[in-house]
This record gives sequence, structure tokens and C-alpha cells, in this order.
Amino acid sequence: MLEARDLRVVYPARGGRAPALAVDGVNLQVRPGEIVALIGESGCGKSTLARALTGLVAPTSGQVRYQGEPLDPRRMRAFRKQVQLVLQDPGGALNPRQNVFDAVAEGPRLHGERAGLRDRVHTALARAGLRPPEDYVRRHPHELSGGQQQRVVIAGALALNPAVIVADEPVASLDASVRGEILKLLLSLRDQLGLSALVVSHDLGLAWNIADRVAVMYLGRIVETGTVEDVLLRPRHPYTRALLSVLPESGERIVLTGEPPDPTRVPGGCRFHPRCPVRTTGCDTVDLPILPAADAVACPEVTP
Amino acid sequence: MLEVRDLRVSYGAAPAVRGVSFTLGPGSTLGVAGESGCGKSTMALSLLRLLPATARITGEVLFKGENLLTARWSRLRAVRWSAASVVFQGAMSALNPVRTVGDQLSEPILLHDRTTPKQARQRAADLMESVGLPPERLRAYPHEFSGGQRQRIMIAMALACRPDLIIADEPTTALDVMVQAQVMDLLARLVRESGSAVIMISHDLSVLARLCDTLAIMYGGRIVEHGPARDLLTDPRHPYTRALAGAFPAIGDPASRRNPTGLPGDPPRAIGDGCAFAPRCPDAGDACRTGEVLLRPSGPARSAACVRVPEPRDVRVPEGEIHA
Amino acid sequence: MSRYLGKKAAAALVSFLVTLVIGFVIFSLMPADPVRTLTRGRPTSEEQLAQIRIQLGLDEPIWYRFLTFAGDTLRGELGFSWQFQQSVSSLVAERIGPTLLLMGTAAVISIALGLWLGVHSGWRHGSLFDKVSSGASLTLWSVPTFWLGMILLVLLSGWFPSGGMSDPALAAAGLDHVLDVARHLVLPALTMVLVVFAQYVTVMRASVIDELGSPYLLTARAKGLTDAEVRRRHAVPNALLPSVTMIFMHLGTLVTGAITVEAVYSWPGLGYLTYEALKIPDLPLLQGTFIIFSASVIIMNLLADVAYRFLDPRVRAQ
Amino acid sequence: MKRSGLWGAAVLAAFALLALTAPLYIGADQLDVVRVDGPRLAPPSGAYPLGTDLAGRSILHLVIWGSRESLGIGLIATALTVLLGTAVGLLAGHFQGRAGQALMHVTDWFIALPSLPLAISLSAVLGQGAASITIAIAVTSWTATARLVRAQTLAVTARPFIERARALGAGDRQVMLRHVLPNVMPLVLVSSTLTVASAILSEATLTFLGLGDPTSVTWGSMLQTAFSGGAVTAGAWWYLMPPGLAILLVVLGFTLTGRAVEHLLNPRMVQHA
Amino acid sequence: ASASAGTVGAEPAAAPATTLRAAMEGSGVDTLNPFLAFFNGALDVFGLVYPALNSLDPSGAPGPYLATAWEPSADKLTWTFTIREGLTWSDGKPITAEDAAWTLNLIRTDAVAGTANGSLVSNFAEVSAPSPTTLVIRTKAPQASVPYTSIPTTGIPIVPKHVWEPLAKNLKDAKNDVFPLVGYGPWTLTEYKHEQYARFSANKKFVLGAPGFDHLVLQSFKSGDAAVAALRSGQIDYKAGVNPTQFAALQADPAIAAVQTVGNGWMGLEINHNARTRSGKKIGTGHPALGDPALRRAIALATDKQTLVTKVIDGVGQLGHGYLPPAWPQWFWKPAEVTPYDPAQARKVLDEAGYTKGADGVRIDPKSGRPLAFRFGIHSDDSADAAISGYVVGWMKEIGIKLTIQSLSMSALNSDLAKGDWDLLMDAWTTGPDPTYLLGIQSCGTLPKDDGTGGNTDSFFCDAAYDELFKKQLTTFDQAERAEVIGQMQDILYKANVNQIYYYANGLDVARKDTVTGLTLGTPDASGVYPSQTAFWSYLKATPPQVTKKAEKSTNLWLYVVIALVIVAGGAVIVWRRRTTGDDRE
Ligand SMILES: Nc1ncnc2c1ncn2[C@@H]1O[C@H](COP(=O)(O)OP(=O)(O)OP(=O)(O)O)[C@@H](O)[C@H]1O
Ligand SMILES: Nc1ncnc2c1ncn2[C@@H]1O[C@H](COP(=O)(O)OP(=O)(O)OP(=O)(O)O)[C@@H](O)[C@H]1O
Ligand SMILES: [Mg+2]
Ligand SMILES: [Mg+2]
Repeated sequence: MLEARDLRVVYPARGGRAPALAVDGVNLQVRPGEIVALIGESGCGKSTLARALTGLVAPTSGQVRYQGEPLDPRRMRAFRKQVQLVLQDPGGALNPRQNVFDAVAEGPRLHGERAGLRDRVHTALARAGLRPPEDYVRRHPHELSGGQQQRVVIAGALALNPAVIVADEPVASLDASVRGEILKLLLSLRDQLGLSALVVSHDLGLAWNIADRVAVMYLGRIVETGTVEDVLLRPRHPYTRALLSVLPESGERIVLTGEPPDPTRVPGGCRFHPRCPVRTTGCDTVDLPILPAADAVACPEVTP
Repeated sequence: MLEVRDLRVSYGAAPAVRGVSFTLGPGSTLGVAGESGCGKSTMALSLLRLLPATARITGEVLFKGENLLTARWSRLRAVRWSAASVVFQGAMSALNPVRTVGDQLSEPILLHDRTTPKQARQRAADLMESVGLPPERLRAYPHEFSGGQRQRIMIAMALACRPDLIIADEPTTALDVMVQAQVMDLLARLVRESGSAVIMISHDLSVLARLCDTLAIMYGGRIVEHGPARDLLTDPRHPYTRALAGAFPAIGDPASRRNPTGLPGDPPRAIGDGCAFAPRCPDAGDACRTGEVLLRPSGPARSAACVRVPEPRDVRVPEGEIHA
Repeated sequence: MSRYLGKKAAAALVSFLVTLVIGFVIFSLMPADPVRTLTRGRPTSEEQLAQIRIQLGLDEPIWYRFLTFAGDTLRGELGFSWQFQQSVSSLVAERIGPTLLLMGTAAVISIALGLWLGVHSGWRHGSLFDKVSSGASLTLWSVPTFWLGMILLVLLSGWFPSGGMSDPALAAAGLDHVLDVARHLVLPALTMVLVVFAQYVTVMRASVIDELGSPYLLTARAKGLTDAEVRRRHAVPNALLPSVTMIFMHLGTLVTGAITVEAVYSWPGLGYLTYEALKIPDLPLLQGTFIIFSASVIIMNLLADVAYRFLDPRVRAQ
Repeated sequence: MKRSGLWGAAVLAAFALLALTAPLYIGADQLDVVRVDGPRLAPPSGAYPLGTDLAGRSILHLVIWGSRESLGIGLIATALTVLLGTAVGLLAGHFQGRAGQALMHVTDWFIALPSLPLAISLSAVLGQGAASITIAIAVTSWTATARLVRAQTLAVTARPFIERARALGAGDRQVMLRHVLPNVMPLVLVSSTLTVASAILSEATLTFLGLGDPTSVTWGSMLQTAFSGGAVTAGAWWYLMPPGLAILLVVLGFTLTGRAVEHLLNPRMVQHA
Repeated sequence: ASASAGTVGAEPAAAPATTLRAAMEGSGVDTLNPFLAFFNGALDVFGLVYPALNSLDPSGAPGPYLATAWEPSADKLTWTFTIREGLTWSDGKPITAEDAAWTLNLIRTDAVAGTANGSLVSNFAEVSAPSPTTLVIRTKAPQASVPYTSIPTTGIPIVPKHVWEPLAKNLKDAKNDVFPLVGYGPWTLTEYKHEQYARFSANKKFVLGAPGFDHLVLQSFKSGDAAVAALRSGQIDYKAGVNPTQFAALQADPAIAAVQTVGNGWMGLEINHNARTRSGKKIGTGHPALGDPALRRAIALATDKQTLVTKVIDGVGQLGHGYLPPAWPQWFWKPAEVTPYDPAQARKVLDEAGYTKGADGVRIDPKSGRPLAFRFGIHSDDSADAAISGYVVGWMKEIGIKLTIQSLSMSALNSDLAKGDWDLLMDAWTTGPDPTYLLGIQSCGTLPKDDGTGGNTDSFFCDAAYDELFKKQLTTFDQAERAEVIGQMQDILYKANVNQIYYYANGLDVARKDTVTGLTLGTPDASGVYPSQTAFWSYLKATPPQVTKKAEKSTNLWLYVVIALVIVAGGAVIVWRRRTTGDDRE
């Protein structure tokens, strides 16, 4: 459905720094009715990938494809109706001067779909779990709790009847007790409306909670993809393993040394080699090929 | 060593901490968890009277027998850092951006240990090494360090005067998973070595479970459950603790696969009568909505503030008292 | 750092060039026949008038005047004053000293006073001290400078000299002269300080209040520092950073604030020169002072950038 | 803060009322030098509560009448300032590419121009009078608004709701008008009260320097006449004080009101207060 | 004149040196180069430090100075001046006729040197010095005013040839700033700070009498009030030319002598009646109706000059009539029939001339059909203009004429003036004892040429009879006769009503009684006074009072007091803060 092909996003150099290779060759596919979780450390390029997939950042090279067609800048409006973005910070994602109704109605209005607007907004709100909608339409964002705000944002996306939702850390800023409810909502939308979703997170537990497939990202590249069960229960890439090992339940911990990676200084060879616990000679010289969209792992040291 | 009795804090008319009591022995570690705004930081900072002037504090904070809430300011300042230090949430901003790390590390040493500047420098260098940073970097400014390194410096600073108590307020929240693991391991090691008691605050139960012997769960300004860390996680008694534990699914646990759990409703804003949790409680009764629900024993060395909790035996802990 | 400096200096230079163009455009739009104004009713023959026009360069075409002007300015020549029959540069050179003295004194006092008050008001904002000092500075800020000057002139001119920079009856050197100039300086400097210090109070106060919530202050208090130590060692250095820029920018405006004060007190500085140029108007002189003032503001802004750069370790390294 | 804001607003309301109703109780013949018959420069008395000016007119009347033009110039200059500054700032902040940078450079050049000398030069060029003073003030003060609006536009643009609007399909115009402008405007309004304050001060200053119309009645021109007419020597405090105090009160009124509104709008400040 | 210990100069320290301190003339000094300077402040200085051929006697007539005698030849074309012997410049070189001849010739022949004073010698054909004591001036046409050519202040100062000859090539850049200035006069300029002060020491050997003070200081004040405040506080002893309000206030001060001298200038209205060039080509945008003498007379009838005198200058001045001011009684003229203030008559004149009222009460010009709505230009920097304009607008309104005030800078006003782009204009002139120039402004020769240049007119007045008389007065060497001719000229002007003189403001001088006496302050009756500091007489004759005050104690005493107070207060604050921060709460 929504697909990234050899996608690359480079942020131009700024203030004496080198250009940032935020996304540096990514193949990723979200199939119809599928929830894909994109997992990775801070700064590895997850949000950039999500923005590129929604057409908010122009790729430096490579393609974003929707339903098999490459994204055409001239048909962006139509594309925007189909693919919706849900952001991390619901408080910030709502214009403080718009009430709930206007916030949800904004999408349809922008696309000139004014007919039956009220019903559409109310349905979207109800679907997002704000029931009864009448209680909410007049409120302003600051009169809502964080969870409610996130529901309004989701309702705003639903109002356009999209086919895919790209959610960038949808629960990171929410309280632990509220998090589950929002995730439930995403699951139920998939079940009821057949929505596909790409959920970006740094939290492996989230993937376990809702995703069908996982992609693990490191420094602009995807290092491992596969079904949730495969990747999380039988991790193969040393990076995935390390991530899983520091969770409280896990047994022996592999705490990686070194600093989080910096996209302005991408090491040669395997990008993970400076921190890799199992690295061998050659890891720092031999460039690895870009992973295909299919389930795969980018480490020559692990046998498939 | 530390005994807190019926601590209450309010900002103007709004109560933030509504009667918290606990005791803490030397060298023991208490973890405090709870969602944002439940009063964790307020509680912790009020121990050393570090709250803004708008906060009104009542109750007693007996630190080695001395009530810090009524102590003279000069006396209190003597206690601060030398006997009880703090690691703050977000070391990015808890370090002064325009002064060198070395300056800031040696500042409390100079102040409390009355050493020469040279000795203070030496001690600062030792501290840097103990948290795995080269002592040459004492001359650097905070912005020249990464987030994890800054947090390590903050920890080194907390240990500077070899305090009896360290209060750590969400020391790793802003950090990446991997860095978080690094820092927590370091903190655990240092605390073990120094033998200081620790009050550790986090909203992430899993983080606390690694480090703390005892856990206290706060909700709406109160402790709603308290007991040994392991027990609380595996067998939560209070419905809120249960929800909190559920939010951090164990990977591989089929119960949580494609089944996120959470609580309906929102964290409380204004707290009315009755149990603060009642509006969100899946099985709240009328009693919960009207009467006060206080901590009651709920098992060996544990207690919970829920009417549903079966009282194991007749041993009643005095109201609202817990011991760690 | 040097790259940064170079870039800023280049930007400042561009600003200055633009100023030249703007300055020239403004002043060549002005309809003016200064010749008869200058002769002020003195007997003048037709030939004399023509001669003066030639002397003033009024008969040149406009593009030629611009080229001469731009070239001269870049060489430090600001043209020839119509009324003083003297080069503007030499007039400016003559007057810049008194202005710097007045501005310097006023700036030092008002910065010191303003920052001190600002720090203390901000630190204890809402206190009586804060209310009084912010109230007073707000009120004084709302006062037209020249009016305050007049009022002080009415009230205090018996005690302090009311005009000029020194008493010509005294020798122009030695301690007596210094004290004499100081005496003359009192009223104009006081006027400037009273009007200007408020800006520093406001800036610094806001800056300190901004810092108040910073966690590092909490750290400092938790370390057991006294209130004053926290303020001095931690809050003030940080609060100064954002203020420094503002302070320098205000310094630029302070220079131009000299115009009315110098006019009221006949202080023989650049502001007074502007005032005199304005009466005719003596365009080359007005243009010259305009360029000097612009240059000083540009330089102050440059200094603000540099100072900020220098003071803040976060950007210093880059 | 709130209370001082109320005081400020009350002072402004009072002046506005006086200014608007002045024609009802001040007839043309009370300001016309040909018709008045008061004593020259007389101190306050029953008939002339604030004394008289050099032509024998009641200073009370002059001050009240002066508020019309002083306030008028202040408000019109501010309106021009806000219009120009908001447009430039919004465009420069929104289009962060070359166009926006170029716009900002222009603004920076203007900022580098010292405002008083520029205003002096401008109104010297434009000729004496209220119109040129108004234009001079607007030309010299729009940069501050532009900067503020640009900074605020950048801040607002960086907020996620702009990204959300874009993701929903909003174009530049929609983003600017529907999302950025409403969030920038309150701050602009606050800052415009401060602009009015400084515009009134500038008007007085420029008029004092002799760039105004000496025959019109404004506070600045009253002070100018008083100054050049020897009121200081004559000790005619009743001539010097009222216009100056009126300026002070109005400027203070605008400043206090502006700050109070700013407080209401800026929750961060409220937290600290 | 504080008798402060004179540390300046090299005089013997026997008696304390005395200093007369005066406010510099308001306009200040533009340049010390006497060939270029225009401002009165500069002319004042030259009058004090450079000699002239003639001085002025109390009646305003030329008196002896460098010249002891001056005679025209029979054909009235050659003047012979006998120059005093034995005078020396301040550097010891003798002053001879050659100095005077060189100076006058330079001005006559060199365009730059003629910048300021060229017009005074434009009629000179040749100046020579056949002997050190004889100066011969040959004029192109007879010129009665030759003895006024070189008088202190308003005439040409004679400069030492040996100093200026090397400078003559590049006169434009000569700053003349080597002190003491080489010159001769009652004073020597010893120090000069531009726009601050000029400092002189007395020339005790001055030929017309030694100055009473040892030093003279002229201090610059840009604001009159600052100067007056300085006078009150004793910083200065004398100020000429305060405004009526200040004057009234100072009259009440017992320590201060406030004296009026009769005015040497007028304030009035110029009317643009048919602006045209020398060849008669119409120019400008002036209102055509103003060419009608009836309308101009109506304007004069409707103007209440007495009110202006009372209200605008607080009564300290005289009602204006003739073109020349009363300070020079020899030329002063009064009309036989004074135009009264009579608005009714004015209305009648207008009605009869056919100016009927339009709907809005403004009359219509029957010829052009345009309403009588005029621009009224005033000087933006002149408060009197602004005050007067208010009245004039009111009076004109009463007779159905609408005036719109245009406040313009001097320079803008002058640029409009030459182009004829105006209707009514406020104007003011002052003049020295020789009226030639002022009278000349109204002659046809001052109209602009067709290319717009060369104009030096005020109201585009051009009258054949007037021009005839103008030539005649120049050749009339007898003062009484000449006055007669000049009177006729003023009569023509008066009747034409193109420049309506409102008033002659008195010079208002103020001096401290305790520090200076003998200043030549005038009386308002015009007889035998030197208006303000005409020539150098006033400063020359001033003396310190017999009983001088005890020398003032250190003027800096209070400064030390203030410094001490500040230190004490600062210390107190610090101590107080130390105390209160002992156990400060947070
Ligand atoms: N607009 C930008 N200009 C320049 N560099 C940018 C920009 N946005 C992001 N980057 C850089 O690109 C890299 C990837 O950023 P991105 O936001 O995609 O990471 P992320 O994985 O979403 O991180 P996080 O978990 O912190 O949100 C980061 O190093 C960041 O500094
Ligand atoms: N300075 C203050 N003034 C007024 N109210 C405050 C202040 N600080 C905190 N509060 C309120 O007190 C309550 C408890 O705040 P506190 O910071 O202790 O929560 P917390 O549990 O530490 O939350 P978090 O996990 O977000 O740090 C909150 O409702 C908060 O809004
Ligand atoms: Mg991100
Ligand atoms: Mg907290």
C-alpha cells in the first residue's frame, strides 16, 4: 500500500555541521490492513522517515509509492486524503485557538468537502472514542486531557476517511495509564475500518502490544524487519538483541557502550560496528547492501 | 534515618501532596512511581524545603531526628547536599550552562567540606573518574557533554559530599533506552558502594524495579500502594498499580500480545471527596466515592489504599504508616 | 569564531552601505535652498549667492553628488557643512568626545543601576522592592526625555550649571577642569540616566524571572548555597546572557537619545550638532550625523553579537 | 500586575473620553488666539484651573484638545506600523527560503538605522506636520513588529499543529491565515500598545525638535512653545507640567495595559508571578 | 564676573583678573574665517578682535577708528581715509593702510573672499594705499555709504595682510584657529572652543579706550532658558536678546537689570503679488488676486498690529510702519497717514472691489473665479511666526479670506520663495546702520532671471519710481537729504502694502547688577543708543562694580558634599544588606 523504495533524506549542512543523513536508504512496506511498528533509538531517523512517507519532507533520492504509484507532487492533495499523520505531542498538534469541531473539520474543509460536515465530524469523534461527540465539539484543546487531545487528533485524521495512518510516537507523551487506551483505539480502527498503520516508537513493548510486523532502524537504515514474533522473540541482529536485553524482564543484559549515533558522522562499513558487541574484522570496511522490503536482517554475522 | 509524617503540600489552594508518611532506614532504597502530576517531585523536594515560596508544607520530616520543616534556614543549608543530595530530572537544565562542570562539582565540596580549592579539584576529578569520565573534562561546559554524560556528572555531583540520602527525581526519563540502562547500572553500583539511602522517583515501574527494594505508588497526592518491589510488580493489589504494571508489557507474554491494557478516563485534575482513583476504578463502589480510603496492610510488609484489598490478618499498621 | 566574526562584520558592512544609500536618497529628496538661509539677511549680491552655491556643490547633477558622497564617506569624509563652512568630519571629530563622555557616563551609571535594580526586582518579583523599582522605572520610561530635562532645569539649575560643558572662566586643564566638567555633566547625565535605566531594569528583571524557574537554580539551592550566593553565582551570569544583547542594542539607541538632552542642555556633542543641523536644515551635516549615528548603532549591534558569542559558552565553541 | 493594568486602562479610557468629547465643551473660540481674552501666561486660578499660555488660552483646554492629535498620531502611526510589520514579519517567517531571508535582511537594515535620527531626517524631508511625523514614526518602528512577528511566526510554524495542517493538505495561504496569524495576533496587539506608547513619545520628541506643525495643538508642540517661549525662565510650571504629565500618563497607561494583557496571554509569566 | 584666581594668561598676579562673561549671540559662530562667516555670533567676535576703518558713534553715524578722517572727492567717486599712525597688530607688526587696502581688494577681486561681504565692495573700482596712513577708495558710481563699509560687526573687518596673504590662495579652507588670533581691537581672542565658548583678553592699549575687564568670555547656549538660568545663577553676567517672557520674569528679579533697547529689525508679512522675472515673465503659483492693491490694503486694514505687539511680544516693541527699523533714527520714517486697524473698512474695500462672499464665507476673486484662499508660509523654527500666524488667520477669516498655514523650514521656505510658489509669507529682517542693502532688496534688479537664478527678492516688488529714488539716495552724500529720499522710498513701500511691517521688537538685554556695571544698555526711546552689542561699545565700557563680592569659595564644595553623600549612602546600603542577608529565607 504505502511503500518506501531506496528512500534517502539528507538534511543540508547547517552552521558548520556536516549534512545529516537522517534516512539513508530505506525499503519499507505497509500492506493493506497491516500495522507496522518502526523501532529505533532517538535520532535514528524514524520521524524523518514518517514525514517522508506522508509527503511532508521531500526525499533526497528514492521513492515513496502509494498503491504502487510513485508519489506525484501535483497529486499531493489526493494523497494527503489517503495517508494521515498523527503526531507525538497531541497538545502541540492542535491549534490552541481552534475548538474541537474546527480541528476535526479542518481536513474536510481543506479538501472542499463541506457537505454533511457535522455528521462527519461527529462520526469521527465517536470512532475515536469521544462519546458523545456533542460534549466535546465546543471545547478548546486546553480543556482536554492529553489522552482526549490525542483522540481528537486521531478523529481529525479519520474525518478524511484515510486508508493509512502514520503515527509518530502516538503515546510517548501520554501517561502510562492512558497509553493502553490509545493503542486499543488504533487496534480497533484497524479491525473495524481496515486501516493500515505505521507506528513509530522507541518502545518495543508497543510493538508487542499492537503491531503485526516490526522494522528496527539504526542510523538511517533498517537493520532488521520481520513479524513481531520473529523479531522480538528471536532477534537476530545484535542491535535488536541489545535493545531487548535491557528490558527489565530479560536475563543477561547487553548494555551497549558508546554514544548514540550521529547522522552527521556516519561511520563506514556497517553503521553499527563501533558499538557492536559481536563485530569482526571487515565490519568497519564492507558496506552493507540496503535491506529489501521483505523480512530480512542486515548482519552478515547471523545466519538466516 | 528519615521519617516523614503526614506530609502535606499545597500550592495556594491546590493540594499536591495530601498526607504522605513513610520511613527510610540507612542504606535502603525506596522507589516512588506514579503518573505525571501526582505529586512525586513535590513530595521529594519538600523534604529539603526546595519548593517555591508559594508552596505550603505541613507535617514532619525528621531527618536523623531533626525536623527539617521547622529548622532554621542556616541549619537546613548545612544539611543540604552534605547529608542529603538531589539528582534532578533532566540534567540538561539542572547544570548551570555557563559554568564549567568542574566549578559546579567542586562548589558543594568547598562549601560543606571546607577544603582548599585544590583538594576540591582533586575530589572532583576522582568523582569524574568514578562515573567513567576523563577528569580532564572538568574544564568543559555542560553543553559539551551528551545527555547521558551529563546525567552521570549529576550523579557524581550528588555523591560529592558523601551524603546519607540521595533523592533522585526521574534521573533517566529524558534518556534513550540504551543510555538509560547505562546510567541506571552506574547509579546502582555507586549507591551500593557508598551505602547511601536512596529515594528514586520515576513513572516507569520497570526502571524502579531494578534498583529499589521497596516501591511506593502514588496517585492524586497520596501513596496508594507500598511494599517490596518484586511483590508489587508481580502481584499488584491496588487497581492503579495493576494498570501501571500492565502498561509495560512483558515481551513474549501472550496475554498482552495484540492486547494493550490501560485505564479508561484521565488522571485527576481536582480531587474531590473519596478515593481519588474512584472515577477511573473498574470496580469502585459507593464507599469509594464518599469515604476516605486509607492505606491498609495488604500482605507481608505491604499495604494498599483500596477497600477491596483483603486485610490479611488483624495486625493493623497504624494509619498511613509504612516502613521501608 | 573568527569565521563567525567575519560573517557578522560583513553583514554589518552591508548594513552600513545600505545606510549610505538610504541616507543619500533621503537627503537628496529634500527640497532646499540653503543659500539664503545661510546668509541670514546679510547683504549679499547675486554674484555672492551664485558663488556660495558653487562652494556648496549645489550645482552638480545628482548622480555625481551621490558618487562623490559615497566615495567621500568611505574615505571618512562626510561632506562640507553648509552653515559651519567646515568639513562635517572635523565637526564630528570635535563633537564626538563630549557625546562619548555624556553617553559613557550615562550608560555606565544606568547600566549599573538598571542591572542592579533589575536583578533584585526580578529575584524578588512581586515584593515591595520590586513594585517600587519597576513602578519607578516604568514611570520614568514613560517620560519624554526633553521634558524631564526641562523640569530638572527648572528645579536644579541653581545648583548645577544649566548649559555647556565647562566653565570658560576656568583653565581648560587640571583637576579643577575635571571637576568643572563633572559639574556640567550632572544634569544632562542625570536626565539620560533617569530615562534610560528603566530599560535595563525591565530587560534584566524579565531575564532574571525567566531564569527563576530554571532547574540549575534548584540544584544550586539544594547544594546549600544561600539565596544571595545562588543569585550572584548562578542566576545573574545566566540572566546576563540574553540581556547583553539588549544592553548593547539599547546603547545604540542611547546615543541617539543624546539629541534632545544635548539640545536642552546645550551640551556640545553630536546630538546638539544634529539639532543645529536640523534648524537650517544643513543637509550635509544632517546626513553626516545620520551616518555617524547609524554606524554607531551598527557597531553596537555587532558588539552585541560578539559579546554574546563570547559570554555564552554554548555558542562560544562553535 | 492586574491592578496596575486596570489603572492603565482606566487612565486610557479617561483620556479617550476627554479627547472624543472635547468638541462638546471646548468651543473653537476658546482655542482661537484672536478670540480669547485671558491674561498672558497667568498662573492657575479659578477661571483658569491650569493657568494660561502665552496667548492667554486656558492650558486645561489646550491639554485636552492636544490629546486629540497626540493620541491620533500615536494610533495611526501604530496602525501603519502593525500593518507593515505584521505583513513583512509573517511573510519572512513563513517563507524560510531565500525570499524570507531577503525580507529579513531588509528588516535588519532598517533596524540598524537609528530611529530618532531617521525619523528626524524623514520628517525633515517630508516637510513639517502631523502627516510626515506619523509616517516617520511608522517607518522607524515597523521593524520591531516585523521582528516580533517573524520570531513568533517561526515559533508557531515549528509547532506540530502546523505540520498537522500541512499533512491535512493546507497550503501556504491557509497555514498563514488560519493558523499562524491567529496565534501571532494577540502578541502583536500587546506589542502594539507599547508601540502606541513609544509613538506618542516620538511624536512629542519630533515636535519638540521643531519638526511638527507649530500652529497645531499637540502635547509636543505645547512643550515646544513653552520651551522656546521662555516658560522655563518664567517658572511657568503650569505650562510645562500638564502636557508632560499628560504624555507620561498616557504612555504609562498604554504600557501598563499592554503588560497586563501580555500577562494574561502568556501563561508562562503567570506561573512565575 | 567671579573674580576667581586668574590662572590664565601671563599677567602679573597682583590684582585678581576680572572676567566679563556674556552669552554668545544665539546663532553662534559658524566659522572664524572672517571672509566666510555669516552668523551674528561670528560677526560679534570679529567686531571685538579685528579693526575696522570706522566705528559707530552714538547716533549711528560712522565714527573714527583706524581712520581718523574720511573725505569724498568733489566728483563723489573717490574717498580718502586718513589712517591712524602707531597702531600695531597683536603680534607687534604695525597696522597700515596697506592692510586695509589688501583686505578690501581681496574681497573685491576674489570670489571666495567675497563670500560674506562681497556686496559691500561691489561698487568699488579700486582700493589703494599710497602711503601707510592714506587709503584711497575709488567707486564706480557715487556711493554715500562708503564710510559704513568697514565698521565693527556689520561691516568688513580689516585683517593683517602679513598673516592672511599666505592663506589667500586657499581661503576656503582657512580655519583661522591659531590662538591668540593676530588682530587688533578692544579684545584679543585667546581661546576658542567651537559651540562652547570664546575667550578674550583685554587690549589695554586699545585706541578708543581700555576695556574695563581683563577678560571676556562669550559662552554659547543654544537654549535661551539655559542662558537665563546661567545668568540667574551667576555663571554669566550678561545676555543680549532674551524673549519677552524671559524678560518679564527677569524684570522681577532684583539682582538683574533688564533693559530694552530699541529694535534694529522688523517682523512682517510678505505678499507675493505677481511673481515674475526681470523680463516680466510670470512665474510661480502665487494667487493672482494678490496683485490687486485693494486686496492688499484690505489685508492691512484687517491686521491688528497693536494686538500683536501686546500679545506676541508682551508689549516690548513698537508698532510697525516703515521699512527701516527705529534703531537707526537717521533713517526712521513714519507714514503721514497710518493705515488703521479697521476690519469694517477692510470689508468695505473688498466689497467695492467685487470680492463677493461664497457659500462658505470665503470671498471669490471676480477675475479668476478662485476663492480668496491663500497659503500662509511660516518659519517652523520661529515661535513668533507660529504665534502671529494664529492671529492673522483669525483676522483674515473675519473679512472672508481663508489662510492655510504652511510651516516650513527656512531652507524649504527660501527655495519656494525664489520660485514664487507661495502666497503670503512671514518675514523678518534686521539691518545695520547702512540701509542700502535692505532697500535694494525691493528694487527690480533683484527679480530672478528667466532661468530662475539670480533672484534675491522678497515679494517680487518692482517699481520704477522706487528704483529711481534708490539710485538717488546712493549719490546723496548729505545725511539729512539722503534720509529724505529714503523716507520717500519707504512711503512707496508702505502704500504698496506688499510687505506689511507688523512690529519692531525691542532688543531685550539682561545683566547681573552685582558683577557688572557700565554695559551700554539702551533705552527704548531710540535716541542715541547702541542697540545691544552694536560694535564693541557695550563690552568695552563695562566695568566690574566697585565693591566686588568676596571671591567665591570653592565652587566645587557641594560636589564634594554630593560625592561624600553618595559614598555614605552606598556604604549604608551595603551594611544594611550584609545584615539582612544573614539568615535570608528563600
Ligand atoms: N529539519 C532538520 N534539519 C536538520 N537536521 C534534522 C532536521 N530534522 C531532524 N534532523 C536530524 O535528523 C536526524 C533524524 O531525526 P529524526 O527526527 O528523524 O529522528 P527520530 O528517530 O525521530 O528521533 P526521536 O526519537 O528523537 O524523535 C537527527 O539527528 C536530527 O538531528
Ligand atoms: N510551582 C507550582 N505551583 C503550583 N502548582 C504546582 C507547582 N509545581 C507543581 N504543581 C502542581 O502540583 C502537582 C504535583 O506536581 P509534581 O511536580 O509534584 O508532579 P510529579 O508527580 O513530579 O509529575 P511529573 O511526573 O510530571 O514530574 C501538579 O498538579 C502540578 O500541577
Ligand atoms: Mg521523532
Ligand atoms: Mg516530577
